[in-house]
Amino acid sequence: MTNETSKVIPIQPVSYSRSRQAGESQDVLDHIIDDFQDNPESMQYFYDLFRSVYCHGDEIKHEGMLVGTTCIQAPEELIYAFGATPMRLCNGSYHYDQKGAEFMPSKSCSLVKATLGMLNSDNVIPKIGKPDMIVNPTTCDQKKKSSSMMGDMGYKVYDLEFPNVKESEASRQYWQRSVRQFATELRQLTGRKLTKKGLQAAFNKTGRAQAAFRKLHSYRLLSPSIILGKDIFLVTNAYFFDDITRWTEKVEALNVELEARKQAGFKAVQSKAPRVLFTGSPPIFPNLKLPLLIEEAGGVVVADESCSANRMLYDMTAVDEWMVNDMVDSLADKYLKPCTCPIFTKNEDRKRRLLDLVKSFDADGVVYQAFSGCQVYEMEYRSVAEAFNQAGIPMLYVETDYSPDDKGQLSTRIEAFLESMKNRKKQKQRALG
Amino acid sequence: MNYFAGIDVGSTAIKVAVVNETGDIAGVHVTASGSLFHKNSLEALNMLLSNLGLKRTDIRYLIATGYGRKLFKEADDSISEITANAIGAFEAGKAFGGVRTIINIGGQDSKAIQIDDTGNVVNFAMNDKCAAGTGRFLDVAARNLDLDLEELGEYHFKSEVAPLNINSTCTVFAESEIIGLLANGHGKAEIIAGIHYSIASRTVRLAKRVGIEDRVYFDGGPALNKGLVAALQDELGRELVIPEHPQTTTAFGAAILARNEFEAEQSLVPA
Amino acid sequence: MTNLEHIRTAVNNVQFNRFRFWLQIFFFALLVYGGYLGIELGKHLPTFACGYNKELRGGMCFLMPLQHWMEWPWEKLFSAAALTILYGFAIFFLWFIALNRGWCGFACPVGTIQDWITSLRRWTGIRYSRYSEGQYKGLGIIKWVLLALMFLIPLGIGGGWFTHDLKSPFCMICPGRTVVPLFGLDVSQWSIDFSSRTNMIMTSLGLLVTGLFFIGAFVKKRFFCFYCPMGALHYLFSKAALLRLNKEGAKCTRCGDCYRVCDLQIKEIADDIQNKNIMTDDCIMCLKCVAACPEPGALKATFAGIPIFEATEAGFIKRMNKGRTDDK
Amino acid sequence: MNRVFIVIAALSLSLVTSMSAANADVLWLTETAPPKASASQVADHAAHHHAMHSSTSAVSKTATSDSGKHDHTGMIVLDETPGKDHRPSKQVWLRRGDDIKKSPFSDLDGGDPSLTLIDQAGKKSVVEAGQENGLFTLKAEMPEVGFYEAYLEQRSVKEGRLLVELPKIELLWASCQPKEIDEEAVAKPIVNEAVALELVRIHKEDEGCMNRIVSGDVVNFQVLSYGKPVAGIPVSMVTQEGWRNTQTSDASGTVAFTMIREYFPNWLEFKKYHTDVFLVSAVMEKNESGALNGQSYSSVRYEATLPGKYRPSPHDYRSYAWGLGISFFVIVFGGLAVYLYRRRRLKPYKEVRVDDKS
Repeated sequence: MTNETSKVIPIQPVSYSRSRQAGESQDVLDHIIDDFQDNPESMQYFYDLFRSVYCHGDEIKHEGMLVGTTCIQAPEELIYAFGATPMRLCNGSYHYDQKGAEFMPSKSCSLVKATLGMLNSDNVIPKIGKPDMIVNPTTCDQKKKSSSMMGDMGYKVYDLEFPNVKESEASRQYWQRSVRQFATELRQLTGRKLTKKGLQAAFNKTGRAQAAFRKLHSYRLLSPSIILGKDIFLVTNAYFFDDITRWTEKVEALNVELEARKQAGFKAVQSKAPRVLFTGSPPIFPNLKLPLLIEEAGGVVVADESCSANRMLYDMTAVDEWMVNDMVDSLADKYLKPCTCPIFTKNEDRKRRLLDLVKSFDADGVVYQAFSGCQVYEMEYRSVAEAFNQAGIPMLYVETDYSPDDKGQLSTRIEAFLESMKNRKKQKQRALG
Repeated sequence: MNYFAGIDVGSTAIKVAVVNETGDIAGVHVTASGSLFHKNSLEALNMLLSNLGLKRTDIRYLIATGYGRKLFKEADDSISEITANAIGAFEAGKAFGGVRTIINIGGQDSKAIQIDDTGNVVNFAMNDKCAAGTGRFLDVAARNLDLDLEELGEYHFKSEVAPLNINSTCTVFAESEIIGLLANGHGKAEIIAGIHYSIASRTVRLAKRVGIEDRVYFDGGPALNKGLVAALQDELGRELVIPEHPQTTTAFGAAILARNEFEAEQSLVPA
Repeated sequence: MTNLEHIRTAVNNVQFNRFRFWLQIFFFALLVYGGYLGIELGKHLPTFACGYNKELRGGMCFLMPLQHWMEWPWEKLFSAAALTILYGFAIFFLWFIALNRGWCGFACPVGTIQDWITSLRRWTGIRYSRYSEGQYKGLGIIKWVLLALMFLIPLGIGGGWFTHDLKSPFCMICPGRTVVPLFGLDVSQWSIDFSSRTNMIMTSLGLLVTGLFFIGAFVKKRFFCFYCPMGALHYLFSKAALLRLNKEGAKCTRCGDCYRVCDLQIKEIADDIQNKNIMTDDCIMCLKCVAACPEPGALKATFAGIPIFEATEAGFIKRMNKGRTDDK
Repeated sequence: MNRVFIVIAALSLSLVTSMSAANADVLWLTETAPPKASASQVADHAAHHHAMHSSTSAVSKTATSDSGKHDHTGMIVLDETPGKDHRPSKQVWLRRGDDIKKSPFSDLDGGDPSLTLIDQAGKKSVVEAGQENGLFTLKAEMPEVGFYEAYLEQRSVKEGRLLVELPKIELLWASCQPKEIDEEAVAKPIVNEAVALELVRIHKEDEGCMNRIVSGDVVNFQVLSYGKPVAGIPVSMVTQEGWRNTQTSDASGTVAFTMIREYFPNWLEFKKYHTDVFLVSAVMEKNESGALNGQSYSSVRYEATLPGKYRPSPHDYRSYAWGLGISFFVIVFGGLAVYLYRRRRLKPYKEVRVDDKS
């Protein structure tokens, strides 16, 4: 029996560029590029990169095996040393966030949900291919639990055991052992040996990238700012998937341009623009909602303390003896000791780092983003707020997620916050003058 | 004579305030937002001007605030309603011996603001996305109880028994909870009192986040609701300061700011 | 930029390990071969310029006269003759406050020899050892015990309780006695003295320690410094010294880079963010930590309050090859 | 090896003692105090002078500070700067007879004594002798570090022969403080050109203040008359244990003796600071005539003496084989232990154990 009106409708492939996530990225990118004046010319590479990867779904080439990382705690130097390429899987797409909700409770962290959603979709963006292995450092609960989910999706997942206390010597050694174990795992995966030469080359790669980042970081010390925070976030987000050497070269080019800007006395913002320190859950493209709102409202993000920028690239490794053994241990130390991730039991370091950043970057206030469901940031809010309160630094705590529907409300809050900072500044000047 | 205006384009109502050179209120006007709030805003402004017998050119500086502030291009400048509210409350509070803490319940949001002794915002908190504890909540409740919004205040005091507990924090769920309570034979008065206490306790929690100092200035449309005021005062355990036109404090603040900005600009022009 | 700033930048960007290597050679030549050139810095040096190195030495380790004085009969020790000791201490102190424990990190011949042994190990590609936290705490007491014995045994000799064969007890077990004279081609310390039980035991102990010294220094950086009673003695006076190691806790990220390179495994250098004066009893003031600190101004060496060597980002990047572009 | 050499040397030398010119009655100076009589002073002196060695040798309790600047025993001796509180001086006594163990302490014979003290710089001073318990004694003040020579000259006429007794002693004030030692001056012998016969020990080139003579050493003496070397003078040596040897000075006036080993204690009783005394004497006869105090003589006999001290050879108690052996053993087995420990130590930290007791 066939009914004339009933028929099977075959799946109609939609080209990626017409998909929802492409649209989402397109919107944000247009916003980043077109709604601001005087974007640095060297940023064009990054704009084009994101357009190509997120809007057109172009493939990214990589060398050797692909090792996905779900956290900055995975030592990428080791991955490079084995001739593989690391790629950070943390995702900022609202589209994937919604997709990932089928794995995680809806109240859980958008970032983890989006990452799962991305990994589970047929059309993984950024398109880098299927990772040969995913390294999942056991940091926060949600990342921990996503391990088996990723495994169920058919990925080879390696749980890199990460301690939750960093003060003790025992945890330091535990972590060193974890990292050594990881090296063994990578050896099995790649079938290559960890050599002094290879590791040193990897150190040079990341070291140079870090040096370039630090240079970029130092230009943000200038007041008035010569570069906006949204561009910095875009640059550091590109580090997730871009070829490291090319990325470094482009950042170095950007640094050259910034030096010229500095010499010319260029201003990217009004000289009275409130300087904001950004902290908390990481802004990951295309979810640059909050930094963009701040800068649209006339503020400027001058520094950040988040794992998508500063925390990822700032701390550098020191090695005393350039031998595999010492280099691996140093590496382990670098990924544990300076880390200010809120997953640790105590986090005096984060508070101190924040206060120091406010001081050295002459920030007028702090915006603290916590993804709803990102419990560790939510829980740490009180103590951080108290520290800032004592230091007389205003802080705005924003609990949000990837959905764009609270933009209106957020913009009111951010504007009010910026206005209060401006007033404060005026008052201070009056008191001084 | 120079006049200055502030317009607060809110989600439920548009408020306009005009002040003279000395910062005294010349007049206020409140109208519903409706769907065409740009048009309505202009109408509200013009209405007030004609009531006051002023021309559009008499308004030397106009500042917009509220959700629609950016879309109201006729304004000279815009400012967030939090700052405007703080300024307005600070100015209005002078008559009451000064205030440091402001609670504002609006149509869609509720805010608590702490200001310093010069009127600057020190700290503020806003409800998150959800509309629980806002004017909208009262709106929905009034509709469910077949009452006018204005009647809620009177009913509050008619209750003979203790206010009922309204547990739901979500407006939508609260609606069904109210229906359930009515079905169980509870009186409207105690339900209304319960609603007021529910909103009051949420608001107090918000206010505690910013810190409560001595007197609390309470504004926004729901401040006209005497029952809510009583509940809030009960929960706070503090003196409340309620201005004459609680709805227009924010617009008034914008107008004051307009006056200040104008003067600041004038002082920059060489004589 | 002023000239001073130029100099400061140059100093802060120095390839520190290389600089230190040459400075150590200079001091080694001065203290171990200085006698050739007629250099005589006296017998109050706060470093192991070993007296057993005969005529070659350019000065003498203070521990030698110190133990000798302590051996004086008590009636003499507690008489006006003790002014000699006070005078000696004063000279020692003056030498010491100039460099603080920089004497250990830069001047000490025994320290330098250990660094050379470490280089040898590094050249062979053998990894170094570290103490566990428990071992570190336990063994850290040894230097204080040695310091106490170094005073008590000679006092006991002076008091008539111990045989005179026990004289200069620390010198007898100090690897400096056996190792430093080797650089003057003098192997005479490498023998066992069978003339009495005490002598036999002490000389055997001395060579035992020498053996341990070589193994220890091979696998552990600055092995002996951890047990050195001279270091303990230094620490007692370090607060008065001119050369200081300072830390600005607020700038520290506790990244542990300094702990990483510390030859003596001093954890406080990375973890302590309260104290400005960060020197511990184990610190040899080699200033490697300052060279390995990426945070500008977090660690600095000051002389009489004037910063002379400071941690800088640029210096770190240069020293740690961070800006290298020659990979592939 | 060394011991064999010493024995052979001793044997060969004892064969040529025929022309012994030794006089059993020689007069010599010593730093050894007479036994009982002045014991208290000796003790006082020793304490004052700071006891340097635990040497219980009956011969020398007064330290001679000759244990070497950096002697090879690992003992470093640092003497203080001579100062007000610690005035260095040495006391010297006179003995007669060549049996070092038994010869009696004596006083001056009356004769015609003269006492001279010469310091390292050659400064001569005439000193007055003293007496203690009826015995001759001399307290020599030694303000500067270095060698001092004390000369006694005593003349008497017996049976028409003038006997000129010329005992001499070398005193040393030593210090380890390098700046205070003038090494060249130390190596240079002190010569008294005013005496008719003198025995001078030739210092070693690297002698310094802290060197000392040990068994097996070859010790050189020079026979001088008025500062000029004299050949053909018989010189004899007597050691503490009574070993004797006589040699005749050569053209440059020198004689050489190899110190024999005489100290053979059990191991545990061995004292490396055991000090023995030797006595060297030379006799020169001349046909000169004259008169002394009214007594005429037709010939003159000069008798010069010089005592010295020596100690056991370090080779008797030092072993390089053992020293190197121990350090080698430690390095090899310690290294192995470290290697094995590091290889087996896969657990990076100690397990925490909890049991009923804790």
